[in-house]
Amino acid sequence: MPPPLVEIANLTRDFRNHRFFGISQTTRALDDVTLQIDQGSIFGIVGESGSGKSTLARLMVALDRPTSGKVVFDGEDIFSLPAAALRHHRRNFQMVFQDPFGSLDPRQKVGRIIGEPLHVFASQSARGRVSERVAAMLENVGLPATAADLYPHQFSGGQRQRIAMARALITEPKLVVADEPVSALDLSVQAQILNLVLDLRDTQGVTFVFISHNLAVIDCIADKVGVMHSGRLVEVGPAHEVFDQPRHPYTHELRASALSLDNEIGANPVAARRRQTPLGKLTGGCAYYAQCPIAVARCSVERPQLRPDGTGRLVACHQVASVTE
Amino acid sequence: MSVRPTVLPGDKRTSVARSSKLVAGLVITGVLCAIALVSLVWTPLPPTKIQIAYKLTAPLQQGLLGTDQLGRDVLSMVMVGAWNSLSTAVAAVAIGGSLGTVAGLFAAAARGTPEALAMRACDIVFALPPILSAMMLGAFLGTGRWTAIIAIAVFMIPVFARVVCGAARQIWPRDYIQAARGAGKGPMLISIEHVLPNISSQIIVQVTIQLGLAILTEASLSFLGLGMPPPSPTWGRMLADSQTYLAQAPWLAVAPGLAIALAVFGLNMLGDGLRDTLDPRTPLLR
Amino acid sequence: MNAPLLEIDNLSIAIDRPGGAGLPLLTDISLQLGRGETLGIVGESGSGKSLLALGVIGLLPEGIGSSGSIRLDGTELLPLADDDLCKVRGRRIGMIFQEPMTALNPVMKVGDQIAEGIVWHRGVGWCDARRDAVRLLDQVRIPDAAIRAKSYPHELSGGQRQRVGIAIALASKPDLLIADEPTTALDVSVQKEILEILDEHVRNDGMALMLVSHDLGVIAASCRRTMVLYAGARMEEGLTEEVLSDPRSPYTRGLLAALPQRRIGDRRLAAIPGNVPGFAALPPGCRFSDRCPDRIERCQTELPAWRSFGNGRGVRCIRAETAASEAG
Amino acid sequence: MVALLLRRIASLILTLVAVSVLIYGIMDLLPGDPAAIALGTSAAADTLAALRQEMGLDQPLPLRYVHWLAGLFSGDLGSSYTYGVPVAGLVVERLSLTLPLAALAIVLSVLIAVPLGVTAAARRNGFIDHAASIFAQISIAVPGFWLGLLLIMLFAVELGWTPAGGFPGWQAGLLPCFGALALPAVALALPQAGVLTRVTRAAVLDVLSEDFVRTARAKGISRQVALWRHAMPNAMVPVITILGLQFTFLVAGAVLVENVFNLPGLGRLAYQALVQRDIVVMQAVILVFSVLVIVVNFIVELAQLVLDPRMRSDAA
Repeated sequence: MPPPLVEIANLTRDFRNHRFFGISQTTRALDDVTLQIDQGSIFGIVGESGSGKSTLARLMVALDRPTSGKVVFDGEDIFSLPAAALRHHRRNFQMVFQDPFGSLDPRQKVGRIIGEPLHVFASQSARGRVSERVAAMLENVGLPATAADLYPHQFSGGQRQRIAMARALITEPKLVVADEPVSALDLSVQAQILNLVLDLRDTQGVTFVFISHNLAVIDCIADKVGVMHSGRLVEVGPAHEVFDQPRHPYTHELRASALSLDNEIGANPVAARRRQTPLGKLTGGCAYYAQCPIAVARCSVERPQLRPDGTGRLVACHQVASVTE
Repeated sequence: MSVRPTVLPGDKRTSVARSSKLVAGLVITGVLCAIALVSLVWTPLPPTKIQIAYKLTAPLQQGLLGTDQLGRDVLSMVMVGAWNSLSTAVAAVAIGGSLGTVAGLFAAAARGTPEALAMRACDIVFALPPILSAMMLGAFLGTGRWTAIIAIAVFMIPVFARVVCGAARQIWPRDYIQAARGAGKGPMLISIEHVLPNISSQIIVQVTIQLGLAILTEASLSFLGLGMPPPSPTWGRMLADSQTYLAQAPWLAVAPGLAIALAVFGLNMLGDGLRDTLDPRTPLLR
Repeated sequence: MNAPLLEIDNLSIAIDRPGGAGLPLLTDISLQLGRGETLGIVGESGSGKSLLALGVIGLLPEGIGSSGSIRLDGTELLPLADDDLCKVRGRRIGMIFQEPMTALNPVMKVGDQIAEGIVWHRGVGWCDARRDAVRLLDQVRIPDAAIRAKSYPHELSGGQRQRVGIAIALASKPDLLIADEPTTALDVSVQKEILEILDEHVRNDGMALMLVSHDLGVIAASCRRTMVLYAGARMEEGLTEEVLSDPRSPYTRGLLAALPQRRIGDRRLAAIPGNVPGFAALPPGCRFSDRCPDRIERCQTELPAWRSFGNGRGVRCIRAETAASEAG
Repeated sequence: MVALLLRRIASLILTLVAVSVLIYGIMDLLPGDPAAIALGTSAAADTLAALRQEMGLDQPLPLRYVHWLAGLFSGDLGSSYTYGVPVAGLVVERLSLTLPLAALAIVLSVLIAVPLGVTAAARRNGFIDHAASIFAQISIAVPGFWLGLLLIMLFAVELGWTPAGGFPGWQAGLLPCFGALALPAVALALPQAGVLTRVTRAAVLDVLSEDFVRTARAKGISRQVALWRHAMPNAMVPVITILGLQFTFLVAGAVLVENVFNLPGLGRLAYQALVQRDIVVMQAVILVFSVLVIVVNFIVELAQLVLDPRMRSDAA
């Protein structure tokens, strides 16, 4: 078995809001995340707002620096690289953003946008062929080569997301991290982009990390999935298994709240569940404690670690762990 | 989906108002610039030519705008004043604007403490009205065109730094900036290639508005005797001189004042028109 | 049978243009909604679904006008002056908006924002109204309602703010509740509870609900009937169950097929080709004709008429007409 | 809340100190010897040395600054060469004219601008909107000191209703004093009113397009009530911010207008000090003006805290 493409170890990111005077507060956006991503796979990350999934995405492509922990990409610890080496390394991992209207510079033509990474990464001799490579890449993502001479505002949301995909792929990266790439798109266009991701994985052999709040999307596209809650990974495993038989109570809740076409409101109300407003930051203990239906006293003081549950899955829950012990 | 159309086709009334502002601004400013340039090679009479015999003659009896207490031709003086006023304003805005823009871009790119410090510094310089800093400078450097230019430019730096920093801060979190970072570009290159083009409309608008303000300030300074030294005429000094003859020769107070007001008015209209055309975000009312 | 609570006939919404016809955003909408009924309006961006909601309550943006007929309990709403509409809004029709972050006044306590409508419509004092507001907050399941009523919006989470939005809409017990994408900005775990709260009030108070959403799951979960809009025109209408299980419009079929779902093997999703058209660049003929897999030549030349099958079921498709006439 | 206030006050003090250093530093570092400037070019060397010692110019800069600052706290701003009196008394006397003048101008500009701006926004593209826009454009373009000249020409020279300038002093009674301040206040206020009208209109328009105004309207609230109860409190935040920023220009305007109307205020004092090369007075006047600007902006910050609860919670 080949080694994993990305190995994330104990990754933590704190955000401190700086003040000119006085005390600064710290928010932990990402909390001790350890994760491996296999070559050629589509790894889905699912979670709600504030779960830290976007922070994780930005760290994976080194758009941000962690407070502690490391990201080993293809055998190299990217945050210990000197600045110039990291810059050169960036060609191997690229990102696709959520908002198709904010991720393309409105003042530049599409050809220049897609070619931008080449201007930094390509050698002097290869630069002459930038326009050819841009044209080829446009074709790859299903747009005509003439699109290069237009401005982003002349395209619809789905087309812009194709352009963003082309920009990410032009350096022939090994990894593309896509942060909610279909959330801003209409349903009828969403499927086109999901198919494009699948095609690109198959034809170019790119590894994808695909982030979404939508379980159905992840279920549709991902091989493996990581479920995030409050900056932590709570469950990792093959996508279909995780969604068919969630082991962590939070995954269970997500699964239960997703509305499919045969759901009916009022059939099994959520109201009965214990619900409290989160009381600030819990110091120890499980972050899901306050909402968890199966919590015990131990959960409020001891933080559950992510560990194998014996069925090839990783779960961070005392109650689940105790089943297998 | 929220209903917030930004620009709707057929919203004719506003688009006419927009372009009419722009046209008015362009025409007034253009005429002013033309007059200033013409004055370099031709004026009806030399602006410094003293003709005591014709002193304080009403408009149309001697020259288009009459003569002053020394019999100088007011029209010629207003024309040369246009050049003096415009050139000072342009120089001051060019210096202050470019320094301020660089400072603002830098502050927005650096974030954190450098940004906070830069903005604090702006607050402090901002607390000194340009007239007072010109007085301070004038007391030591002596009065003259450069005193006025430097005093105005010093005031322009924080103005531009703030506007540019504020606008650039809105751009920095955008995803296309993140994408450029992902493409391996550093903050300098990003500031020049992505941030600057995307805030250029705000800067252009600010330049026109600040040009108007600089003309006003220049006039104020020369009104107080802190501008260009005599005999070269300035609008401000012409007004200061007219104070003595308000009863006998009111036209002396009217012509230069009107010139200042028109110049500022034209530049403001131009700024408004540019703002409306360059970034048409005017929301529709519910 | 009683007259329906809300009756819309041939409603068009268009951008006003000086001289001549406006630029249409939404055309030929007719629907009926009885007390206690739930109707889902589903569509993608540019379908005009939010405009329809705003049109009913008379809050279209300036420069956008409507024509046709909207009757509430037999009263025509469109010709009413704003002052008279003010007596309808809030009291007879309540509305919930999409963005809980911006829909509340940031400098006013949430309790006061709920009480405001009560004071306005019932003429009670602010004290009594504030007590009512606390009761309403409790009804929308906000814990410690009495304390929360004194909070400012920024002190609440997105889900809580949306509950406040619901409380505002429910304050005067309206007959008709319009919810415009009430859960789109919220997390899934909160979404279900918000829909439950809505459902509870519709059931208990006999309110009619018009729920606008782009999400078929939300509509399926909370609405008995559904209308599908595309590019400013209705494409299909009927009982939600029937529309979803037996779609007659190729557009509805395409939407259902495009729903992300688990793939078997290497299969791809059945995507609808092309892009959602803007209102200014509609294809000639049927609005879906440029993307429709079943189109025939006639689809690109004439706009198909609305065809009603009775029992509230209807569709706009030439093929459906021919299929029906061949069968009959 | 308390922590936030303390932080703002600390920031205020730091800004004040920085400004005092700046002013003292510039005055000191600029080329030219204050003693030589005061005495003129023909002064004898020993007279110069004596004056330098008297002025403390032979001490090192930081020490002189500390002395000066210590003097400030005991109300000692030094004494004027030309008037031969303590500067502090002079400044206070002049402030008694300039402060009421500035206050009058602010009140006047707010009274004109806010109703005009709000009405213009509420009836967008209506007659009042167009009139307000023309008024704003013109009054921004017209320099205050020229407006002063025109007002003198009209009301003093032609009509003879008001004096052409000068100030009777507060002991002459309120009425003549306000009579003397009326025209200068108008000349100061009008350009400010133009700016404020535009800002008010834009702010109200911005807020009116916010979702929460629509929410209020969906409750059944009338247009008028939505405007005053929901839009106005939110629109006032940017308006008072601009009011604070514009104070700098008001000060600059005061220097000119006081000269036009020959009013013995702080602005006139600054001009006289310049003409007479009275460095100590200049330093004091500029310092007082700057402190005024800073304090006014501090008050504006406090007003924002009162108006906007989001800014208050910043401390929590």
